[in-house]
Amino acid sequence: MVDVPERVSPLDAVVEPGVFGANTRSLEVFLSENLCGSLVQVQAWPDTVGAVEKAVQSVTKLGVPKAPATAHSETVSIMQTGPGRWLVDSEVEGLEDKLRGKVSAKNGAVTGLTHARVLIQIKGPKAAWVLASGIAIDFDLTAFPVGTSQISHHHEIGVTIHRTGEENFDLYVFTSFARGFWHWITTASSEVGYAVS
Amino acid sequence: MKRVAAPHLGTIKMRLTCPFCGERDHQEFTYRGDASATRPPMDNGSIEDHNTYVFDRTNPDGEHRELWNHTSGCRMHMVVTRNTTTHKISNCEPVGPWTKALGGKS
Amino acid sequence: MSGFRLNLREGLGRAVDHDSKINFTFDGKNYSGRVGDTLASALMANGVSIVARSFKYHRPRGIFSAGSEEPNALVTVHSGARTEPNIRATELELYEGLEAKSQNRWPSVNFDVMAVNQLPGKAFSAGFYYKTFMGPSRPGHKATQFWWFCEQLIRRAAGLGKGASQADPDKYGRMNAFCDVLVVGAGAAGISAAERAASAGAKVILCDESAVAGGALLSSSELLDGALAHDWVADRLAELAENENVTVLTRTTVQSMFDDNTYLAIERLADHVKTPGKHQVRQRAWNIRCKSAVIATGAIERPIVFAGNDRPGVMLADSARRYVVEYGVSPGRAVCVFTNNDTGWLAARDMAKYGVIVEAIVDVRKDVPDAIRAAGEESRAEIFLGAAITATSGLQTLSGAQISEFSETTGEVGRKLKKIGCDCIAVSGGWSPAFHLTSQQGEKPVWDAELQAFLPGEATSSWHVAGAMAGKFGLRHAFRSGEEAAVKALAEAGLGEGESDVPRIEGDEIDYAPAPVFEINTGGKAFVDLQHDVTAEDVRLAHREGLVSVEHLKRYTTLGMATDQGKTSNMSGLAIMAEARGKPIPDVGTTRFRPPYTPTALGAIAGDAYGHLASERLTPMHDWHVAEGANMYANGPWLRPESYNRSGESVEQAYIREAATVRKGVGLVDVSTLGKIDVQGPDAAEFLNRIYSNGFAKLPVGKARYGLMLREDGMLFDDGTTWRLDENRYLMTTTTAGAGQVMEHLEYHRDVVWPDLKVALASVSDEWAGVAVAGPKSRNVLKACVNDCDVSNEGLPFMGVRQATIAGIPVWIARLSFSGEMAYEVYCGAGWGQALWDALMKAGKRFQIVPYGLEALSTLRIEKGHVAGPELNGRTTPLDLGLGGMVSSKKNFVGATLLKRDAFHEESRLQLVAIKSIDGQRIRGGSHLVKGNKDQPGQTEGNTTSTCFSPELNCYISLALLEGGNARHGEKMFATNPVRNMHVAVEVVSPHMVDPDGGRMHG
Amino acid sequence: MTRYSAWSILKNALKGNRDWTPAWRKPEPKSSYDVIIIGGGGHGLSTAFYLASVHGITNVAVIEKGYLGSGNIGRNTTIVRSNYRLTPNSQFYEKSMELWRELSHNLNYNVMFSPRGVLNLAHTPGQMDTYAERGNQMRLMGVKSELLDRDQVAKLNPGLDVSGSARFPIEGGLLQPDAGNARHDAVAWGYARAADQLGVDILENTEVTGFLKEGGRIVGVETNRGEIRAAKTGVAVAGSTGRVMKLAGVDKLPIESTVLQAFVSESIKPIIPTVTTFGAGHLYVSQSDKGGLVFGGNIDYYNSYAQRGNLPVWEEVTSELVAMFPNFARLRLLRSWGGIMDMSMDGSPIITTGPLDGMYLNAGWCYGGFKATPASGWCFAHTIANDKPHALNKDFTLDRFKEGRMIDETGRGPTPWYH
Repeated sequence: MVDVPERVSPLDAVVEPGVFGANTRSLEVFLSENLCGSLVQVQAWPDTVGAVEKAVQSVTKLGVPKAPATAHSETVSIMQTGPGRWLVDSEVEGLEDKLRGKVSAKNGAVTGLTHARVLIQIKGPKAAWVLASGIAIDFDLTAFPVGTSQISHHHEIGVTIHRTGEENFDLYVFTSFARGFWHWITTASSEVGYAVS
Repeated sequence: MKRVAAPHLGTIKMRLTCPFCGERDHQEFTYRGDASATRPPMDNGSIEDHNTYVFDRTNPDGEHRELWNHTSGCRMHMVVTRNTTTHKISNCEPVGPWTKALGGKS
Repeated sequence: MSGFRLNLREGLGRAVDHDSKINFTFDGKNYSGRVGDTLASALMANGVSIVARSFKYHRPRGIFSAGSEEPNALVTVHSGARTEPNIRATELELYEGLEAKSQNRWPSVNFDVMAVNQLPGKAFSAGFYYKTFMGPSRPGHKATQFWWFCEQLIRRAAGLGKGASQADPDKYGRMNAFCDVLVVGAGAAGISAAERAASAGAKVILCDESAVAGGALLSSSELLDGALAHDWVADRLAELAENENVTVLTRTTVQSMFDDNTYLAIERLADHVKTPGKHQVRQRAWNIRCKSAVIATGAIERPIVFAGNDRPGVMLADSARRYVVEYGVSPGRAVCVFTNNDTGWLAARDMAKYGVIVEAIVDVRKDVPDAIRAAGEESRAEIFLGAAITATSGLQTLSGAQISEFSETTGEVGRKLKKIGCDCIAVSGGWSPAFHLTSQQGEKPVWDAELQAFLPGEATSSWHVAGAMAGKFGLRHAFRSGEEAAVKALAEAGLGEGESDVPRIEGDEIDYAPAPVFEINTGGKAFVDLQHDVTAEDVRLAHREGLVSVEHLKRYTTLGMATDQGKTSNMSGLAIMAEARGKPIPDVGTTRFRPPYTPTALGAIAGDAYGHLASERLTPMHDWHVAEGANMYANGPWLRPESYNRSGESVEQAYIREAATVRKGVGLVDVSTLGKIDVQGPDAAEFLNRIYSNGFAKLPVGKARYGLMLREDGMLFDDGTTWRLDENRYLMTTTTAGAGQVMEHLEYHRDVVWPDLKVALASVSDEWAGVAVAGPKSRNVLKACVNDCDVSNEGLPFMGVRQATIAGIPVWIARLSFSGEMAYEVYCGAGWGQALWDALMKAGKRFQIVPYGLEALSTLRIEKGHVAGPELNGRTTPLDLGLGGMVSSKKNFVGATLLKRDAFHEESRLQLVAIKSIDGQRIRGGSHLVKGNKDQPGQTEGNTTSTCFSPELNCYISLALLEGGNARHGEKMFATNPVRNMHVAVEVVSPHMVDPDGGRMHG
Repeated sequence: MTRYSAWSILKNALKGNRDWTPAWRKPEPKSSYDVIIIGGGGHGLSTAFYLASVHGITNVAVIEKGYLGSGNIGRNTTIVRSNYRLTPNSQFYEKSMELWRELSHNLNYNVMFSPRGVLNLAHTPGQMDTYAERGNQMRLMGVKSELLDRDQVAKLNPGLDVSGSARFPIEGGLLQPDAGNARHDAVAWGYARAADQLGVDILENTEVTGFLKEGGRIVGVETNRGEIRAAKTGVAVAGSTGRVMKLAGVDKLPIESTVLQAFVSESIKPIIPTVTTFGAGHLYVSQSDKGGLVFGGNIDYYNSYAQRGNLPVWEEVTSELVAMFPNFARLRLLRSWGGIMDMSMDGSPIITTGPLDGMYLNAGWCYGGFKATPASGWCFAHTIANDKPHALNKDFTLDRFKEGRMIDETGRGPTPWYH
């Protein structure tokens, strides 16, 4: 029995660690690419939200948040992405099967998206500035508080944004568009200078 | 003019209030036109009924109830009431299975 | 005019660094100016008086204003790829090494051959183009050709500067900004509004188009809290800038107002330096969304129209004053002020105060207030009341002015009073509020008879006007109206009232209301639009010819259509037309200002989209394809391998080899681009059964089915296979191009049409990588690498779907065939796509497996008569494509009812056939099917849709849509392609050309 | 009324241009006419002209709510072409081309028809085939067309980015060499002046407030200047079709009104010779005789009667324009404006008798109204004069949608905002 091979991200070939762009002495933007653990979408029916929330809770050991709030632990993030719909990012093994085991068709649907998104992290004093230069939502802390998530796009590229800190954002980007998005965010960051780790 | 893969650079820039995501630029939404056009039920519906559904438009000069889909957000459909002369939006309400659940939100 | 720099001292030349020096060139000549100069002030300081030529008559033009309203002083800056025409010298900040050139002249701005255009004089009147060049009285092409010939010459003479011929090397940026209160214009009103809003804790954005904010305060003679207004404003702005809730944007012009309080502003980050820094963007487009806005854009001084008023040296009075006070530059050796309001007098006083010689003040009014008379006396100028300038003299530039009696009541010119030698006429005809932004939204302005000006109309959305723009002239009114507007804005933003700290103001209280005099009509050549050479006579001519509505006036004479959009000329033109029609000005109306406020670089509007038009979509195996030398083909946003050319192979040779290999051996192709949608729920089966035209209710678990999707009007919309993974879970595949639209189609029907169905839809196009393995040896390849799944015909029958692992990778295998051969589609998580591809290549090695591209893929399906994008052109029904068998008559589905319409069942419709080349010639795409020979092809009866060379049939073939095609198999025709100079003899045949009974794929 | 010519210009110039007379009269409305045309835009005026000049019907009134030519005739990007794929369209628009070539002469008014060529860029081999299919259709209809390869395109338009590194590399293009553009306002004024000379009354600032009906038949209109009766009433109001037809009690039509924006840059010396369209999006650009780049793209998709659009279309068209011509990035947008498009369900027009007795409808012009102006008026005049359509407009019926006979060039189906 052969082991499951490593997942490969479309960014592996383009992400080069280093320091780039303007005034690189005082860096204000830091970019990194991480593979998400396993990423699963759970969808409840209008009359089964409670049951699904329980199921998700029992698997993730986290209270299920109401949008825009997110739930966040060492190993799990839960974001609500629509009515009765959640996106669960977790390092827990076999998350999809576990959830499918708990959520029957009677209660809802479970869809694996582990391979469908690439996770880009951006942080630093100018992180919000860079995002605002291409994404038309208000990144002011009062409008987009820490521990909440929003879905938007940069031109045609959809992105789910999880604000994990005042200056920290997790960006879930469609895999096939990941290089285009990376090209944009590095170009936008180069105006202020950025580091890639 | 035949169009190929028009880059999805947005539709328009009025601000719509998505019942789930809140106020966003229209660029995040897809327009689906006159909301008063409703499909005849599955169990009946003559050719005339379907023709009316597919081709007839009220195209009012003033209040217009129209369908939008938040395609770059939560992908919900909503009915927007908008004045076609002033572009003023007086209402955005969800449609679909979740209407009741979101009733308070819209 | 022969301007010069005055001896700079305290309070004089407030905008410039007194002991700096900057070198620049104009038309190749070296000059120097000071830090803080504009190109205009520097040229004036150097005594350059002719800086441009007018558009139509190429008459000499001098500097007319000191701001963005400038009609005359347009120059070209930079060279090569950065060449930028039509830049207003009055706004261009001077920098070391600036290169500026005059334009629209030959050989030089001082001697321009094209000035012969003036000679025909009145023949070149408004609209003359429409009345001639109709050509000889022979109809048809001849007439057209005559105009075409004339047009070439006219086009060369027209046009201002020359554009660059190489790509712009600079970058442009964008910023999405949100705030409570946007304040447009940082003059007295704007600053007081911004301070008031900030004091209430509002998030404020304050924009000003100039390099230094302050507006009129920068040159005003008033004292604020005992300080020079110029210094006071600097302190207040510094305070504002320190407030973290306030963003002050200078060099930022709010260009347009859009719906729902959305504004576009352009920030010029690097136009005041020679070139932008390495990573710097040249301009940034700010998309500002605010809860409310205060518009305080000030007012624009307008001239009085009089004979000879276009001579270089004639300029706006307040601008002349600003050149003196702000830049320490005298506009001339001897200045004559001509005015119909108090502004001109203050200009005279302030200029004289700093040593400018003011020869005369000419006011059309019989009488002026004492304070104003006093100001006149301070200027030591000769005063003429109830008088006007009726003519000017000078070779190219101004040398003198004729002053005559004038009656403001009758408009009649009386006896000549005096001829005065002067090289500058500073003229003031009153002020026009700059309500461009509100006008853009279609708000009709209202006429103010006292100010003789239009004011912005009622606000219909969340904006409020303040300062001169609202008709509130003078600092006191400006500050007060700024606060008032801010308070209204704060209320709309849901914030408290805040408080203001209004300065103590010492200085003139003057009346800005002018006498209602717009033109001194002496019959001489008097210009209304200085850039487009529209004269008062042209306006009267338009009236004579019945083009009397404001819009007709504008379009017929081109008044106000120049690069300044008539900022200083529209009012005069309107007034002259009103006079000609014998109607009050408001009855004649005003034209709507169109965005942007000032001309805006196209690159800046594109912003970050410049050079970033649309992202590419890449499959997980993209890098492998490129490394293998595949030439990539844009299929919507996706890049896909067209063919894998071996050395020396053409695309055609490559795809023929690839297709042939698949037919006799085995090949694999990347199908990751197919749309994939996860459909789940207790009602999923019912949902699919309503969406597809063929039955889906009874599809067993572990099976796939090919399905057709129709539009509600009965036309084919999309097709693909859908796999039933378990009782309530399906994987739907769509065409590559159709994926997005299909998803929206499904969501619409689920949410809006059948909200009672419990169905979950999720796009999983990016989740799954897909590889199709096709050919008689495909099963051997799978056998060699698939674990824990029986891929024998029994274990995995045609259309069967199974889970398995390949090289440790969990996969779904579906036995589907697009090629008509035995074939499988293998899907796995995208992150493993390349690993799966490698494993299949490895397992296929001993069966000489080859990768194949789009061309071969297409060839194989054409041979089979399988339809794809080109046949699903939005004008075909399933019946047209021979897929009637897939239209269920037992159920209702999307498109079922309208498909029943008679027109869709006529035998004469375009129907799917195939054609074979019978003379060995190549059939190329886009051919039409005709009966006639090359010279007389006759009518089109259809067209080819997908063409290729068939290795299997060893000839060129094509799918085609042919009128009544079903009944025409065997018919001989021609596939004609005149644009490619081809005419091929073909035979019409059944589209199922290879293995029609499908034995191969079932085997 | 003076005939326009170089001679008349000189003669008048010597007299200080004092003798020029109004280009058209401003008559008082008569109480009745043989034919009323509602809409003093290009199509309405050309209809009146051809009624009078071709069919001898001169007792005609053209009723215009605002100033003459205040609608789309004065708001478009002035492109004139007939490069269509579907036979009904290519026949009709080629008729228009024939009339364009003679127009200045026939109207004694220079409409500045400029056959500089219309070039559609193709960015993939597949798109080249699509254009070949259209080009061949044109050839078979007797219309000039040429399929150009990349080098020929580059030679025609030196500024174009023909590098393979472009996001949408240019593969080639389809050229209609004798298509081009014209001066939009001149078309309205020329038709107005010529129709007026033949006796047609042009009633500006006259708003239709209702229709006069007798036994279900339309017998005239009510206006803010009183009742005006007519045996036949034609409606040619483009973007206002919905508004006007509602006054006649027709509440639903296969038409939606939307905003199309147009843009013009500052004037520069000649930089592009042809009308050029981008094939990987939707953008068309040409340069006016005054030197401005005139361009436009998609409609603002939503229903609208406001003659102004919104920012995203600005971003879309400018980014496509600079992608096509990277040397345009520093050129500057001078003005933008909007017109109301009457988008039909298949992107093709409607020129028909009815839908009510005594009424005739001309609508559904989508983006294509300007180039159609002569043929539209010519066909509409024929339809009104003979109470039945001409062969050239027999397919442009109002019933075709429901009968399943759409004329759908783009194949996008009954979604008006996609045509």
